[in-house]
Amino acid sequence: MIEHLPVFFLLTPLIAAVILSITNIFSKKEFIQKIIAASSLALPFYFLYIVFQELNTQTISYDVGGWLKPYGITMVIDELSFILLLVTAILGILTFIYSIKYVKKEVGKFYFFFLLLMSGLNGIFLSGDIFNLYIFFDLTIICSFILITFGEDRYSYKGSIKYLVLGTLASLFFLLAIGFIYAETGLLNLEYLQNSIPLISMQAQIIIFTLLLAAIGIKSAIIPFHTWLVDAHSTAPIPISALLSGIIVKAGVYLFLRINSFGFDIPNIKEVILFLGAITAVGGVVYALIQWDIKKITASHTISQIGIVFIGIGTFSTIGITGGISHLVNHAFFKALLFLCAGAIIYKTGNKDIREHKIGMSMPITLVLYIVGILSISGITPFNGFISKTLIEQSLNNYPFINSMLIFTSIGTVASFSKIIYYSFLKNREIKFNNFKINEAPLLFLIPMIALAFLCLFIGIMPHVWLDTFILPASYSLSSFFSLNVSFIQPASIFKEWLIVAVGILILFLILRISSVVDHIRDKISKIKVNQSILFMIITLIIISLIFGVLNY
Amino acid sequence: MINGINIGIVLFLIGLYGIITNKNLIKIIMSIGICSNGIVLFFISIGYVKNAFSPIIDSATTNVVDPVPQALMLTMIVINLCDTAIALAITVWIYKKFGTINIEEIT
Amino acid sequence: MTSRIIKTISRTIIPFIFLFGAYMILFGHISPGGGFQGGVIVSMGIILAVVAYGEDIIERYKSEITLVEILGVAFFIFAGLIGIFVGKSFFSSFNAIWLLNIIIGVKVCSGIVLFYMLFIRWEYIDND
Amino acid sequence: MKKNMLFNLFVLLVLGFFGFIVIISTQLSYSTDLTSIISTYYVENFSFTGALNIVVAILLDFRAYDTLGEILVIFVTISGISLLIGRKDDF
Repeated sequence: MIEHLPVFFLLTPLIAAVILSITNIFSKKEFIQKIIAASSLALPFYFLYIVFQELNTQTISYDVGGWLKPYGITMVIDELSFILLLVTAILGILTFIYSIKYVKKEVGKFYFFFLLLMSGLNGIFLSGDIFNLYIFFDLTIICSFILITFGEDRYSYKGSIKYLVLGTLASLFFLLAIGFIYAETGLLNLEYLQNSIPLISMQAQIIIFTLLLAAIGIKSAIIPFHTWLVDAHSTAPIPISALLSGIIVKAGVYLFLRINSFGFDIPNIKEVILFLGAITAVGGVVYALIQWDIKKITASHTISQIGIVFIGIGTFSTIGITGGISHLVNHAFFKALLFLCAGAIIYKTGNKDIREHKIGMSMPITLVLYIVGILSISGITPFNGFISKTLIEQSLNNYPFINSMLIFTSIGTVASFSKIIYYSFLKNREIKFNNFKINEAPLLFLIPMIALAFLCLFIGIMPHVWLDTFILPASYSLSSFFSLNVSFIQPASIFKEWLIVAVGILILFLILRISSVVDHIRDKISKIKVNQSILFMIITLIIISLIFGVLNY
Repeated sequence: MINGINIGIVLFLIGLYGIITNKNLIKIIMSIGICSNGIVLFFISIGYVKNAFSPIIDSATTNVVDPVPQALMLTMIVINLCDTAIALAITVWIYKKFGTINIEEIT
Repeated sequence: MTSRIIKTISRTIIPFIFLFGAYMILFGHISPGGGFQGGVIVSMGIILAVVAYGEDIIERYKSEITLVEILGVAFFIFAGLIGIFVGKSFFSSFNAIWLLNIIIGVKVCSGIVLFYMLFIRWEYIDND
Repeated sequence: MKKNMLFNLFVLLVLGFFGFIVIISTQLSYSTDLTSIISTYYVENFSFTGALNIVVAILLDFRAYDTLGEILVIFVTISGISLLIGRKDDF
């Protein structure tokens, strides 16, 4: 049975979903549905344990239907898929625990789509065939369209339809790229494409890469392609926001890592990816600084963190890719933590606007956990964000401009999250400090938050354990072997981090002074429409292909 | 130069033009349909082989067109049908909630 | 919507549509056709009947059609698992493409009928 | 109205240029024989599956896993639409 493990990753949530949909017809007992869903989400940890032992010796590869490798569809679990499957399993079970208390209406249907979403994500990370990737991408985004509409207000429909138009467009661009790949090479298997992509003509390579970049850009919200993200992520229900920001956006990065290993031999590719990453990192922060909605601020930071991941991967060096993958994982944890804490705050106060929260000290555990999340996302020393940021900064030694952009991103991150802390927790004139009542979030909210905060701290305190077991094998499988000796805890870098925090708080006060200008900018940005952004995307694609030199040959 | 492959790409771009210039959500969904039809034509033309038969073999001939793009497109058509159906269902809700399906007036 | 002409013509034409769809499903593996195409054709016949005679004739079978649709998925997964039970791999070939065709035909047919029924019921609710 | 026309013309030019780049730089045309490795394999070995229609053989045997994904997509969509239609208008 052990050799069939990849299939069971896919089938466990799937069979649970089918059973759930049958029980939905006959009975409305939510208790049974919760037990079925929870057991099917817990079972993959056992499979992951077995896979982890197997991976020491070889990459697991499974030919579906018994047809050999380039002919049939192959399921592959290598180190990179393993780490993403692990993150999917962890976030899946934690957001499920959160949603037991959070989701009130249409519970059975919610769990049904949740399980199929998990199944689709597992399918993406298992797949070794490029058309199969398309199908599971589409399964995932269709589940997310529906899950977004479970949100609190009518704007969730708006976010859903924006995501739908752009996500479908991304799928179509991806299909066009698959068509060109098939026409040029006659292959669909990812592993075999690594050998045959470098053989085709340069112009065709550039066109394929540009079309794939369009698909990846929309799926993972690189800046000219990002317009759907803030609406969709901020209007979804909280557990789904955490999953969307934690994993589904990462599926685009995963696709980028996979096609990266095809070995496209294109001039200027490194500079283009680095520039896109830098723009994304800075733009997401600027977007976050002008918002007042706690979920919109958190969602905008997804854009900027994805930019940092792309900066790391765009250096195409081992240390950069290690930093990128590790930031991908760390971002999944701390962004899920931030979203879940925001959900607890919204659950208690019933308001998304940070100026109206007035929590004071009534939610001490949530405050502590939120500060852990903020310190992680800002990259302060004993938390997990600093590990990956240190790695990415070290890979950028030859690019001082990009490095300065990264520092600016850190400052903006600190500033926008200090705004949340200041307005929601500290600025509280009505309730006196000594007569507050403790009004903490329910226990089922706190368990996943504490678990995620523990993960953030654990990775930060013992970086080498985490990096050596999970991250480094993944990055070695993508690039040539290169020993990594980075000393993480240095006094100079700690001083730099706290300097960034100080500058960030200063910038925050500066921005609060000029709040009329900020309101003006926010009005301007909110006027950008979907169709204009699509036009801008196409112009960007043309410019990128011209920079690659598509007409030079 | 004028063959099914390039016509497919052009059809895809016509659909993209429709997505960019239209403001009515139903028209945008129809334009996505045009895009996907362009991709179907593109794929089927990739697999076309001159002077070959359809890939249903009852004699010993092996001179057939490429069956793989056709199979892929059968899958893709159904997936696109599902996308369109979800889009229409959400559009009905948009109309109920906002009273309009003009994408610029949904605020 | 329903008129005498539509009723008469659809009464004549629907059996042939069903026959053609069934032929496409059952002979899909040796002739042009297949499960998807046949399923869509059969569902078109059902939708024509609904258009001609009103949706009351199909409305009461809605939960049965949903169940058929779910069971189609379950059977397809089970057909894949047979490969594991006999010691080969997932979805391994067991020379029964006609069986998979029938499963997919039933599934696609019930799916498209459900699409149509759900959307038309929505319109019906709004008009009240 | 004038501004709208200008915008549409600009869109047309941009998309035309994009299509020009894509078509010029790939220059695909109809092939004269079957070159793909996988489709050659399928054409030679389809008789193992018990079907004469190669497209159906690919859909349901060689690449049946894709079909599983496709069926799941239909499944999700039908459940989603029945959810959206049955939903009460309560906010």
